[in-house]
Amino acid sequence: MKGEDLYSHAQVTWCPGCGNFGVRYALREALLELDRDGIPVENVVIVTGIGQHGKMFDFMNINGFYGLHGRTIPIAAGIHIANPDLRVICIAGDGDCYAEGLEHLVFGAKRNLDITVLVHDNRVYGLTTGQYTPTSPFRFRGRSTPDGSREHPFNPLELVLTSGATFIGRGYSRRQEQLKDLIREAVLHRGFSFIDILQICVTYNDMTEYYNSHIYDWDQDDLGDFEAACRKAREWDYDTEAPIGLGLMYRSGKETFEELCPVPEQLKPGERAALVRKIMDERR
Amino acid sequence: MKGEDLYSHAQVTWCPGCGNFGVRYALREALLELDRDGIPVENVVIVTGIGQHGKMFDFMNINGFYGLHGRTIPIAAGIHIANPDLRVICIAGDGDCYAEGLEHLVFGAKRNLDITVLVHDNRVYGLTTGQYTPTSPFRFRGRSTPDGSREHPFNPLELVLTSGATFIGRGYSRRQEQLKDLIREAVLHRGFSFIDILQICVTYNDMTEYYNSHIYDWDQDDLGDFEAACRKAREWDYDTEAPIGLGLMYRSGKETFEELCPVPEQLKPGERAALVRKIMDERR
Amino acid sequence: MMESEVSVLVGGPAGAGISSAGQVVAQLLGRLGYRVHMYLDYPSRIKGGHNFAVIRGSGGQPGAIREKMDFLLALNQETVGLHRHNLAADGVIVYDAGEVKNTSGIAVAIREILAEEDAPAVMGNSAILGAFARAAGIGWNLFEDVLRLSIPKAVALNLAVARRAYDAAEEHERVPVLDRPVFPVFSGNEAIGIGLIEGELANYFSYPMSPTSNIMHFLAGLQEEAKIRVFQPESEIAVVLMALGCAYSGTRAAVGTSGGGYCLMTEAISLAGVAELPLMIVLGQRTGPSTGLATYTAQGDLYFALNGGHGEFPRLVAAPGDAEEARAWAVAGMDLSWKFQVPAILLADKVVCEGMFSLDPDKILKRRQETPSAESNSPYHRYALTGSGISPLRFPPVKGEVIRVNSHVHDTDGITTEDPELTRAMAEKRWKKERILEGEIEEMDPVNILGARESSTALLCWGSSKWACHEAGEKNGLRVVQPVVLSPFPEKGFARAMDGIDRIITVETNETGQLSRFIREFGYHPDDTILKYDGRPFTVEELDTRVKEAVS
Amino acid sequence: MMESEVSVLVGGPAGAGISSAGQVVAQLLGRLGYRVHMYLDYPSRIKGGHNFAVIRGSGGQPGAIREKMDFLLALNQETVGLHRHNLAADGVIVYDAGEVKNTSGIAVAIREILAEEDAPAVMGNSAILGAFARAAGIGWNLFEDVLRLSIPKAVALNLAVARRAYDAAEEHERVPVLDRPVFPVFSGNEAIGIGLIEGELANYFSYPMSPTSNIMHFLAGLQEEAKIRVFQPESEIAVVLMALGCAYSGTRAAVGTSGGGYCLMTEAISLAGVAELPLMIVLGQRTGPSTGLATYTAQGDLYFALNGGHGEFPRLVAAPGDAEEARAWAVAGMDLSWKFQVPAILLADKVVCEGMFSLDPDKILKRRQETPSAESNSPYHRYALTGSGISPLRFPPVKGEVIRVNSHVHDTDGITTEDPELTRAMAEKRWKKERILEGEIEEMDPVNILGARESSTALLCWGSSKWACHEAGEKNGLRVVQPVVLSPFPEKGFARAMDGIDRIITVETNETGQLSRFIREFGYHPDDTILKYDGRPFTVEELDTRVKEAVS
Ligand SMILES: Cc1ncc(C[n+]2csc(CCOP(=O)(O)OP(=O)(O)O)c2C)c(N)n1
Ligand SMILES: Cc1ncc(C[n+]2csc(CCOP(=O)(O)OP(=O)(O)O)c2C)c(N)n1
Ligand code: SF4
Ligand code: SF4
Ligand SMILES: [Mg+2]
Ligand SMILES: [Mg+2]
Repeated sequence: MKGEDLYSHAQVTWCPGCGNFGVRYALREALLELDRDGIPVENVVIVTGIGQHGKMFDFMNINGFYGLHGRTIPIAAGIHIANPDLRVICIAGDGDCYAEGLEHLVFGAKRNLDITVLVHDNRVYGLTTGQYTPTSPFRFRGRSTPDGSREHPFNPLELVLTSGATFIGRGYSRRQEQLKDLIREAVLHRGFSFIDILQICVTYNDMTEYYNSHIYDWDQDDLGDFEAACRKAREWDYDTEAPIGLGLMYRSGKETFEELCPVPEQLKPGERAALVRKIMDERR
Repeated sequence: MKGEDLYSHAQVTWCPGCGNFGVRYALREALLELDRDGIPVENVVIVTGIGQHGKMFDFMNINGFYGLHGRTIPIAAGIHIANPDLRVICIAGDGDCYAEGLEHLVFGAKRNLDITVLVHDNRVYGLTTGQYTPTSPFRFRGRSTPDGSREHPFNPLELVLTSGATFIGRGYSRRQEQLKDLIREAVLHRGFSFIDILQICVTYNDMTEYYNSHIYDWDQDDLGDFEAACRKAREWDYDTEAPIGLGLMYRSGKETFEELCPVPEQLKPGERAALVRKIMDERR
Repeated sequence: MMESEVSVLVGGPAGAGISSAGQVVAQLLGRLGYRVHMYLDYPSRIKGGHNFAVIRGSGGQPGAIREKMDFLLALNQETVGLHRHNLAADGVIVYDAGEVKNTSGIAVAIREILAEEDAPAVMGNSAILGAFARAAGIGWNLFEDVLRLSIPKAVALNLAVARRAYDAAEEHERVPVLDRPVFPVFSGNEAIGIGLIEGELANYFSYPMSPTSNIMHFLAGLQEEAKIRVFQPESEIAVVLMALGCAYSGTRAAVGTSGGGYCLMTEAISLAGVAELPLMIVLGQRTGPSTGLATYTAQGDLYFALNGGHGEFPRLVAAPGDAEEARAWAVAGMDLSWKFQVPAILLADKVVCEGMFSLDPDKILKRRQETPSAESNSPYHRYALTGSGISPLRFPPVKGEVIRVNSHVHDTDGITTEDPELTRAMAEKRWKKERILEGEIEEMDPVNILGARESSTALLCWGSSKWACHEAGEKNGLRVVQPVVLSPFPEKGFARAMDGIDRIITVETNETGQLSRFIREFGYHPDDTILKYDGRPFTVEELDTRVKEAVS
Repeated sequence: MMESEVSVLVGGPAGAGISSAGQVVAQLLGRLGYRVHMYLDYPSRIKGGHNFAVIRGSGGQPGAIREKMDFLLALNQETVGLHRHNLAADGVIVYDAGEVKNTSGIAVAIREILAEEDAPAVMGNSAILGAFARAAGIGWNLFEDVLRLSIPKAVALNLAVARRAYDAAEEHERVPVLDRPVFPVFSGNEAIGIGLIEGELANYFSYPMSPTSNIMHFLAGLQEEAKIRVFQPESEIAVVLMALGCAYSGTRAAVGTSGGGYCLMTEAISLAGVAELPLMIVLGQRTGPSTGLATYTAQGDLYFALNGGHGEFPRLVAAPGDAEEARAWAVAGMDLSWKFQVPAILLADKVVCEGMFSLDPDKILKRRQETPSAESNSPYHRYALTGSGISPLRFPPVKGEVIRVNSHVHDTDGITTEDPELTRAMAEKRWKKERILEGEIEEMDPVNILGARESSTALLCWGSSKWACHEAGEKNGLRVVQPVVLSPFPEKGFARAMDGIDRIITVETNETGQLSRFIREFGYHPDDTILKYDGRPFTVEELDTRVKEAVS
């Protein structure tokens, strides 16, 4: 398989320079590596939200469910519960996953669902033309907040860590090699894998310079240490000036939801009829 | 004002022995004290969810909004944004506030809305006859999980702490004096006040003995210390055996949402007409 | 006692097992050859207050209750106070002597019996049942048999309690045995659960809500045996989207809720519509708007069931009038939803869901399985524009194929488009499916004709008003027409059922006469509307009176 | 150029300011005395691709576009490729010489002009506008005036760019000045925002969604001046519940959304219904189902607007056909929703919301203020059973009174009840309000009569199809009837408007003919249905053809 095979023929409609190009590239490369490593691409399903991130559905040439704004995770849960052989990747947005559908993120982590969630965190509603999101900095001037927003952002890494996620990382759309590795590892991880991707939105929230001058790579020595993960997560609160760590932040082992709820082999028609007969007979 | 005045004439329909009686008593006593301290009871509004907790609406004789399952917080936000002189108390359930409407809890905390949230955390869906909730222990046997639930609970205190709440405590329906103090302080606190109330459900999840043998009072020396709060919050994870701290856990000062969005005095009819005329004239 | 008719009311506080007691009575009457219906009336509380169950056995199928009781089983004073006027002239009150004062009838010394057997208070209902069995002349062996099946825990102790009461009571009037095959008795919720299993359910998702929570409870208890999974997620939004995820993966799922939860599902119903994903929703109506009366009934959501979700797309809406129909249309809903890749709504209400009914185990519609499409499958086009509008379904993983479903307007591969021609073509594809679905529906007896078939006046009803109408129809010589399927509306079947009708009276438990308005779309103009909107179903007598007023 | 008619198309990639350019053209034509309509067509992307705006000026009110353009302003090759066939015989193409090849007309050397002025690429639209102004014979002063008002940033540079292009271009055909009062030009969204302010809005809540996001943006920019607050919460669920919280506190709020967000609001609409809380929702329809075509139009949610939310309760639904009506009914919706304590839905669509229209600033309905109830207020009963069904509204804090609103069935004090009599009484109270509301509506000209009034054939339409129908009606001698209010349906006004009609043709941009089905409820049976469901509105010519086919 070649990289090109993983891109669809659909015309790409992101703005020139949009960070989503980088994410797409990283995703494609990760899928290629996974394919080589024995996870064939037809076993992968992406579930996308509604937003610029969601267009990944059209631009990739892999199985996909283009869902609703904010609802990638329950859809992915359903797909994976029904067929745990599939590798399900949510392509979510920050408006999508941190505002409209935040509850599902917490519950996905809580259950340790064996899926991967990539949040294209451009810290703005891109497709609806630039309103503030839960990760926009305080006083963000967008179309709904011309005088600056009145909310401090929350910290998604801290939130999913608290909620029980077992694989947590942060990527950057301009660090595609690292992002590719993160995605590959996330898909391979058994349990809830979460990557907040600092994705550049050149049109509404171009943080390139800021990120370039603040990022560094987390050391990877203490990945299983919850306290260390807390510290890493809190170093930058998405609001005030601080170094921005990139890479894998936390990884731990825990029984997954799917392991706790194994798929039973379905009854055969005859067995089903016999069961119904039995239920009926017990009531007369 | 007498305590009795704060109870309505409606017949109380909780089960005998239900922890909600204790919560009701504590709420009443807190309101009496607040009234004495200059917060008249007509300035208080309770917003209730749907569940056994929600019946507080009928059983109290104070202003109330009996809302929807899971949605106390946005209703309370609207009430308070419109009239910040009111003291708004959400009477929520664990199913209500931690499952159906979890996102609002996180956003209430994030915005530091100046409201109080009391969660009647009986760790079961009471009114719908005993299903597991997000705080039910792992393997809880309820009507939807006769073989035990497949989810570990999350820890609500940790979650709201991470989300930005500025007043966090834990009460117990059998510790009414302490609970009363917590509620009073919560109402007085400027910012998002959250109390998880371990409320006994005698019918579906009677944890009385367990709680009685595990509770202790948190020391109150380091209330502003975030790290200490984290430690306290994590001591007991609602799942595994551990001491259960009670009382105020964390308190800090932060600008509230209402302070950031002050209520403008409304235009007078003439001013409004003049504004519209101006807008019209600018377009021709 | 009327011929082939017996009515029993059991009343007591919440928590005293009134529902179980009622079920035992229902089961008993069932074993005596009666067709049975039970209506359960309870407020939204767990303990105390006043609950009551009315069980009616009849030679014909009863699906509504009568007002006069042959037996009044009273575990509290309220039962007598509130229902004494419901006692038939030759009826009898069987009561807890310790709780009920100033009454005559058969007193049961429950407190003493429990003390003697060292049994807990909740077994009081076994005592009253024992006394009832004796009063009704039911043999101990049959009674013991039924009690054993119905009461899973502490059987011996319950039996001992019941036996004491049985022995202490006297026979009042023997309930005659009917010489008819014994049908099992199920609640509508159980019948729906059975139907879903027959419809190849793999996953059931639900968030608790009256009156459908018991579907979840029933199926949860069957998980092992039926090889299904039951899961209760964080909200109805998650519920319905998990079901759609399963559909994409190729396994059947269903969900259950009531109006408030359905509101939260509408966005996903619309998604199922455009993405052409199968989806099975059981919508149990209760008294609205909003939280309304959480444990009472209504038929207030017909239009919402038909129109919930934005945009336009075909859907199946079937409104069963009893447990038998609920089971049948649960199966059909699963099958048709998969075959046509459309959302299906089983529109029930509290009376159907939580009421109990005898059902004929063999009364089941012919299965409507997916017919494998003859059209070529490779290269695969998820939204291939076929002659029928139905595109072949495949599920990941398929080597070499990409399987896409999309909430946007899309091309045949599922890729988003904004092209006007494709927009139109895809819309027309979806309505093509509907025409074919309607054709299949027409073959499935989607409109019931009951009552006095020869009449030229029709009582028109839907859902749970079915049997009350049937009886009023028989009594007053009126034809009863009950469309079971509301969407796609079986115009042909309905026209046949309405053949020769020159006067239409609609009967609904709602405020605005929704069916009455709805059928105007098809050119039928009701002359009268009989509505009830206090949360309670029509009793046989009440409807009879209202019908007489209307036709007079 | 036809008499008193001019059509202009501006096309270019997303991000090039096509919408602003269109607005300048619209403003210009407005200043020349034309009544103006602009339709904006753009895919769901931020940069690149192809956007176009069609601006039509006319002596009468245009609310639909024509197919033939007098001026085609092309910033990209697609504009010419896709729209060349739209050029009128005597029309002219004004184009960016650097982008557009192989065409004739007025070439504008945009690249060179921008380079000379050292202006950024986005100012290309000022250049093309300058050239257009010259080509249309519009004086520089007027043009400068309009440009200044429309382009808030870098005015001098934009003017310099425009001036160069203006000077370099030649006049093609002078657009005649009409001797009529100049009306301001607004988008429907802006007009709604104005109406909400006039309706005493204090808080506007919204979660972004096409086509209503611009109401939020418009109001956000006016927060200071209008003394309102605009807030964007976490979801539509939070949006609508915050609005209900405000209502309880006694201040007016409104929300805006589209179908997907409306789905999430339905549970709260039902709550508003039973709790009798005022609620104002702007529902801007777009092509569904589900995400559908996010930036295109449809009239697919009439039934959903009428029936969203479980249970039954009165609501106001008004569907304006242009900005003037949108403003008027935004005010009326606010007032009536407060007076009657019911949810109000302003049902618009993309064409009304994002389209631009001239409006008469003085055309506004008589205010329908709350009339203070004569009935006694103390002790206060939130749900007092008054003769009108309307209970007096009070808001906390009130010393000595307890103010309760409740999603359950409740007594007059708002305390939960399960009593059947009260259940019935409260339902009847709500419908009483509706009858009075309907009476008020009947006085508010709720049904428009347009086209050829004397005809006995009616073109029946609603919402954004209004003006296309009007033109088709005038041309083909047909009466046009447009109910603006759909709920409570103004039966009397509609009957008057339909007086003498013997043939009905409905015109809607949806798949199933929702209005056509809906009016059957009231005994009107359309003979023909003209539907369009490709996301685009009817053009004047298209509808004319379809109408001719139908009547022939
Ligand atoms: C229920 C619902 N509400 C609102 C929308 C409108 N909507 C589409 S995209 C979007 C914002 C997307 O922002 P984000 O998730 O951050 O994605 P981005 O475009 O930035 O990638 C919104 C609000 C919708 N499609 N559905
Ligand atoms: C949208 C919606 N879904 C479901 C319900 C049904 N419901 C009523 S109460 C309840 C559970 C209440 O549990 P909890 O919030 O823990 O309250 P408790 O009864 O334990 O106090 C549910 C699910 C509802 N009213 N609305
Ligand atoms: S608006 Fe931002 S996120 Fe969207 S395509 Fe453009 S650069 Fe990317
Ligand atoms: S069920 Fe539990 S929570 Fe509900 S009233 Fe009874 S004891 Fe209280
Ligand atoms: Mg974003
Ligand atoms: Mg609970």
